[in-house]
Amino acid sequence: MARSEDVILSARGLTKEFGGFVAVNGVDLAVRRGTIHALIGPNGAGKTTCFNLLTKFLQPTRGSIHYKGEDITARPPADIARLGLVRSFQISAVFPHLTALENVRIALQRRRGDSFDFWRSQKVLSAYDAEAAALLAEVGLAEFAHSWASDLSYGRKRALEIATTLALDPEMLLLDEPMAGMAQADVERISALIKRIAANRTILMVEHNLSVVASLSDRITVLARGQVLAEGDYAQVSADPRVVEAYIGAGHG
Amino acid sequence: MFELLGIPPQALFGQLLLGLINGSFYALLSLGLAVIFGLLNIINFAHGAQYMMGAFVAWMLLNYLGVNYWWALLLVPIAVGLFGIVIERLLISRLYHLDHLYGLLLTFGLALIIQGLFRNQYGISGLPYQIPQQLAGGQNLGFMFLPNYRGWVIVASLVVCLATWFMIEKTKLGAYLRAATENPTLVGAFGINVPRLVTLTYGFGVALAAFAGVLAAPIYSVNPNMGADLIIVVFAVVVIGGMGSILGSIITGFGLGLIEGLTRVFYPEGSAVVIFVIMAIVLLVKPAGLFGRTA
Amino acid sequence: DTAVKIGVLNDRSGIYADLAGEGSVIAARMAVEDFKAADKGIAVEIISADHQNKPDVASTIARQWYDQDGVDVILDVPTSSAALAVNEITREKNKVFINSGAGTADLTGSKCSPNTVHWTYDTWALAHGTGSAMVANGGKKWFFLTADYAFGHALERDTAEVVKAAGGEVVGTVRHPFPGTDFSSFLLQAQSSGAQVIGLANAGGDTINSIKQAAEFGITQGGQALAGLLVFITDVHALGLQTAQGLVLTESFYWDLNDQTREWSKRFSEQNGGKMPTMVQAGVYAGVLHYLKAVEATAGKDAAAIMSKMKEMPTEDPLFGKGSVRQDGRKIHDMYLFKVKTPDQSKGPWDYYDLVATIPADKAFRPLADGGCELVK
Amino acid sequence: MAVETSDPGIALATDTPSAAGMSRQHLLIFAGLLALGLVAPFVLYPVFVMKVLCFALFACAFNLLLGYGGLLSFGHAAYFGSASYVCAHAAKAWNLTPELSILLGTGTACILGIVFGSLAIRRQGIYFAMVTLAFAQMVFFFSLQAPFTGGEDGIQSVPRGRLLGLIDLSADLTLYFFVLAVVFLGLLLIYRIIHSPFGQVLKAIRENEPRAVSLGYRVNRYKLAVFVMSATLAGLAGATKAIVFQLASLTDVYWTMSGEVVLMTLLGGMGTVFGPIVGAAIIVTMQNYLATFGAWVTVIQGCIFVVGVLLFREGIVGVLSKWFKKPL
Amino acid sequence: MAKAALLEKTTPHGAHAPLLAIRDLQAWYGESHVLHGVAFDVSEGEVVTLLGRNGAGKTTTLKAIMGIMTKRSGSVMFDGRETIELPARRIARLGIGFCPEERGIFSSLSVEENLMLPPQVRPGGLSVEQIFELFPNLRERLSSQGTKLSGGEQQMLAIARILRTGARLLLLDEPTEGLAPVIVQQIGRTIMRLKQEGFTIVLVEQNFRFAASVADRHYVVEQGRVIDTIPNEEIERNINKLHAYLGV
Ligand SMILES: Nc1ncnc2c1ncn2[C@@H]1O[C@H](COP(=O)(O)OP(=O)(O)OP(=O)(O)O)[C@@H](O)[C@H]1O
Ligand SMILES: Nc1ncnc2c1ncn2[C@@H]1O[C@H](COP(=O)(O)OP(=O)(O)OP(=O)(O)O)[C@@H](O)[C@H]1O
Ligand SMILES: [Mg+2]
Ligand SMILES: [Mg+2]
Repeated sequence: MARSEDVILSARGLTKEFGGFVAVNGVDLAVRRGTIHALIGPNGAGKTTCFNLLTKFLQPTRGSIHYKGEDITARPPADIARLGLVRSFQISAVFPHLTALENVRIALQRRRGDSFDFWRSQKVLSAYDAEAAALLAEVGLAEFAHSWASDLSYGRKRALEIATTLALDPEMLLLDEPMAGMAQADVERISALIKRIAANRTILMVEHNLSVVASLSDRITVLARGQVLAEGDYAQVSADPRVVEAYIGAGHG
Repeated sequence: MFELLGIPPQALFGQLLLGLINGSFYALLSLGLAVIFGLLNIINFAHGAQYMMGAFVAWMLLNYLGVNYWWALLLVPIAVGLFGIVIERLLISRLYHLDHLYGLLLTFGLALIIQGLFRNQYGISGLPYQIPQQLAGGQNLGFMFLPNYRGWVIVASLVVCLATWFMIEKTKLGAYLRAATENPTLVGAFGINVPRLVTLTYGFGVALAAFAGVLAAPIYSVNPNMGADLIIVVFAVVVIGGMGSILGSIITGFGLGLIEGLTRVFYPEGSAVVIFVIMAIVLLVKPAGLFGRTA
Repeated sequence: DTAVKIGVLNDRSGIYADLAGEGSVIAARMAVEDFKAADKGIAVEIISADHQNKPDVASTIARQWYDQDGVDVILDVPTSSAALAVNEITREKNKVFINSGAGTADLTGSKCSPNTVHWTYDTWALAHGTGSAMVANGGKKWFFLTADYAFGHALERDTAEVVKAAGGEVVGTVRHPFPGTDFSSFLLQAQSSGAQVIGLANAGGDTINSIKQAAEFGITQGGQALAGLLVFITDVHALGLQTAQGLVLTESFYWDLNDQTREWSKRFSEQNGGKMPTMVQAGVYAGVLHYLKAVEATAGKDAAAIMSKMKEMPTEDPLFGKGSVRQDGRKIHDMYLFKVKTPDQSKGPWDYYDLVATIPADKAFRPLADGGCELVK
Repeated sequence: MAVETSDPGIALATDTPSAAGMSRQHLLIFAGLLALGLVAPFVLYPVFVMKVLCFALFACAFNLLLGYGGLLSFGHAAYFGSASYVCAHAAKAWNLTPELSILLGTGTACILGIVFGSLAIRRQGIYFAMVTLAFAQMVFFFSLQAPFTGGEDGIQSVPRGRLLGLIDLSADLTLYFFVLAVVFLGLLLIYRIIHSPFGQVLKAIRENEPRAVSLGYRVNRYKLAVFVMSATLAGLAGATKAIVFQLASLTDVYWTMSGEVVLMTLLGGMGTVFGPIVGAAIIVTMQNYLATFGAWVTVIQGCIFVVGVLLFREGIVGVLSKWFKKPL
Repeated sequence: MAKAALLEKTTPHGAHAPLLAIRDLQAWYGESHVLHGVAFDVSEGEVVTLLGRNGAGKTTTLKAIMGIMTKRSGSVMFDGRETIELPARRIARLGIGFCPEERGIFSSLSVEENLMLPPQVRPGGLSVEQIFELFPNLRERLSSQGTKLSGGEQQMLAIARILRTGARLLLLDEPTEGLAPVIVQQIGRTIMRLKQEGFTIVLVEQNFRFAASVADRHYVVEQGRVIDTIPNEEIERNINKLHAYLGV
């Protein structure tokens, strides 16, 4: 079992009610440092809600969240990101009327802390261009650096979102369905990318693409109806009949 | 006699009743605005002018064609609503894909034009419009003298408000309208004639304003500016109720009428600002107004 | 030869557009014609503008007229705040200002200026005219419906003083927001106060709405009298006699006073779309006439010379008769207390008033010494 | 065939910033505006040009909030008007020099901005607009009732005074150059704010707030900052106007003033640098020169709005900037 | 000509005319030209997929068929009728249903209202009961606000609502995106059943395995053109070519 200092993010008894409807119900979760942890489960199981709770986009009804030993249950969402815990969104979230490059720069800028400098020219920001361009190249968007984010196709928006998230150089990433809507080629590239960035980071991700989950994740938590149904590595989880019934389905491998 | 804060309860009832009547106008007007904003995302600044047109057209029908109040109540909303339809087709329809602020600018311009034209034709002091004979006089309720006409205002506006609410919240038509507000392209792709729906909705909202105008003609000064100052209060009502919430704007309309009425008794100087104080408080406590849905 | 430029500055789009507006310009033009200025070697040009009842707009236009457009005299300027703004600028630029439209008695009181004449009426005169006459007719208990701003307060204060001085009593006051549309709550309070007279210390649309709703609530039928402290004939026209009947008010001019006023008003109404003149428009006519006489007499347009000539010369015109301009700039003439006719009494359009009393010139306006004008030694 | 080669050498320069950190065309336009400002009082009536200047600053301050912060305030008259009242009162009742009075007025607007802003920014969209309107109505009510504001007469005959106690501002031309300097500096400051790292963050927040939060931005601080900046600059415009016209009145705090500045900004082009200046110039000119058309003024004004919206959907400068394919 | 040869190949060997025949379809987003002459056919009762990389123009093709691209040209024959000049609502009335990739669930409508929103254009759609059988999640959340559903539930709702209308040509843009494998299988079964009942389906898919399990034919889209056609039975043989197209 994991020793407690290995655990970077943990939740105890996490619960969220929406006016009577319990979307997340007493979830205990422990993510170990340096691992890729997958959160899977049927639609409506409460995965996105969990993400929202962990990143404080929603306030939990009950339960506590600890990040690096610190209780973050009462912190505002921007603080969570500043602690190095950054998320992406299930429905793609970019800044539409900024170029791809500028999208990434926004994230770089925050890390450097000159964002309140209203008296300086924005040309100081061009210092970040090279770094931003490199990040774009990593996700295969090099040639779109100067396209408006709104003009990118859906899959490319997802890639842009990942580049932006990476720009913060977070210690831990929460990725909500990073592969959704991506073409096969990109799925592979992004998988490789995730693997690469996971080298010195912790990743918690929601994903429905089972082959990705199988190949990437060290540990998997299965949610169903807001509760933890099973936990373990892919072999353990995919062998669990309850998981097969609720999620994987008989027809799958 | 038992007194409440120095006011005899009888007088208080009277004031409450009057507040409710005023609320009827707020409700009717804010309803039209809420329909137009909620469904078309247009802040219809011309609403006040269209209300004024309602009153003026009633006057014109009476003085040029001898059409009486009752017929006016029916014909004027249709006529002014048709006018709204023309405006929508010719002008507003060109703006839907823009920020709704442009709709505000356009309708503001329209309001200026309409008011200006009426001012040039009829001057500013106003025109007389008598209370229809059937409703002249009043009832002595003991605690107050209630003019029959005011009673009628309450009834008429309640009926119209509830009918509108039912149509929009409970019928298929309403669902089309609400969906079209959010994503007109997709609703069109379901086979629904969105432009026509939108046009009719605008016409309907305008007709509601005109209806309120006819109701107002016998008791308020019929002049080209009659809607201009009301509009901002009516906006406040729509917002307090929760933008896009039909029921919200109805309830808030009546409710604010009451509160304003009470303020008139206890602190008359403050009655102009009370609505805004309430609005500030409500919005700070409830982000989307009293009955609004959070996004 | 002298060329003078007259600027008629008033409300042309707001609540005072009917009682001043284009009609004032027509009146000014008629004055120039009647004076036969051209024959006397005085070339007169009239320009006009809309101040929208805003002091800042009024002051901008006045400044520009004096600085840029060579205007020598500004007339009319309804709305007290706008009038006070023009008053200051006229003083600064040393030109002439003949106010007809505004009510504030400060123009000839604490804010009085050597460059200003206040022609037609002021709040003091209205308050005293209506107040004293009503009390004299037995209306001793008063209730005030006051527009909640300085002008309303001044009207109320002045009238209340008169009422009390004449032995009456004020049983209640309610201050309504300005502008308002619904006055029923306030009227209900007035109704239950037991007052004999309800004094309307408001103006324009507020007054019209209060009278309209008073009729609806059967206030006059209930035996209470309505006293309009600032009501113009255009307001009565807008209300219709059915609604306005019985209202008591003070004005300094009525078209149907005598042959001269009737003759002039008939000419006026032909040019003004059939609408009869208001006292404000009449005041503009008389003011222009008097100004031109002073120009003729001084053979120039030096402001100081003209002002002293206007104050020295007695005034005479078909509308206000004989009168004078006082040291503090106050034009002195008779005022009249009218009562609005019933629909049966009226013989036709614009036949609205019955003369109740004439307030003689020496009683009609605030005594020279009381105003606190520094021009008064 | 994955795209493996990353090429950081791709053309990165968007537009070529000049020495001042401005793009060349913006520098040219600013120079042109300054030249125009220097010549204008000798051609046009200086007081009128000063009015245009004050409103241009007001509209640009407003646009900073709307066009760049994405926040529609419907109560900017509160800052404009309260600054104007305080400045007028300071100059008239306390006999302060004009620059101190203006500073006091501007400071008042800043404080009001902090108070109202910190409450209002918690709301979004139309609700934000209405909260600001509500606050502005309260300021209006206060101004109507407070003893020092002179009710609906306003504070009249405010002395223009001596700048720094030395330079007499009573001559229109002297005052003019003072006002030109104030306004121009204000405009440059706004320009800089827009094109700063801070401005870039604002843009991001406007585009997608949750995403900005998830990147660790405390968005409310940015919103408050831009709100206060906008309110303060609006106050600067209002205070300057009080000195120019020697008058502070209810018009300055009434909701129609808040509406007017929205109109100026939209007509000129919201979210453009120069649009609000154009919008302000047009509307002020209209009010000035149409005043003689009497009752037709509103009809003409209305037609201009309608035609403006239909022909120049993104505002006049917005459309121009599309034509030239350059942000203006 | 290569193009003619391609068309030759894409026309199914069946005797009767195709239900949907597209020729030289071009479309623009404002100034940017996205479709450069798409051409393909779909016969009644067939399921075809459009495969291609991100940004190839698959979504745009569906939108152009549906008539919700503002600028388009070429020819789209549906059931023997030219629809290129028709507005979207008329096209929908001919019996085409569209499920967009961003789902388009209405937040101001409840789940039930969302479901019942599209008017029935033809008899023969699924009944509400059948829909609940297919997507049991929806039944439980009927009265909640549409956008309060989870991502996957929204996807189900988006598909469900056009099944009701009786449209006989369904344009589904990535219907399995973000769905749990069980549901994906269920949707696969649904598509097969719809096919049996005579529905015609054009499917845009990234999930190639899924596509292979339901479709009769695959069209490969690249840079706004259909560059190849692969019948499903030949898919194994062409797997390398396909991988090259999709850049796997
Ligand atoms: N704001 C909300 N109000 C009410 N119910 C909500 C809200 N957000 C989510 N829910 C409900 O909570 C449940 C869990 O939703 P969640 O988005 O977490 O699911 P998920 O596991 O991410 O599913 P998917 O894989 O489909 O994205 C769903 O049934 C959803 O309808
Ligand atoms: N609204 C838009 N404005 C301008 N260009 C657009 C717009 N939407 C898409 N495009 C461009 O059109 C091209 C085709 O996009 P489309 O959405 O059809 O691709 P797709 O094949 O569906 O890709 P994906 O698999 O990512 O959904 C892309 O290059 C994209 O950048
Ligand atoms: Mg989810
Ligand atoms: Mg797509």
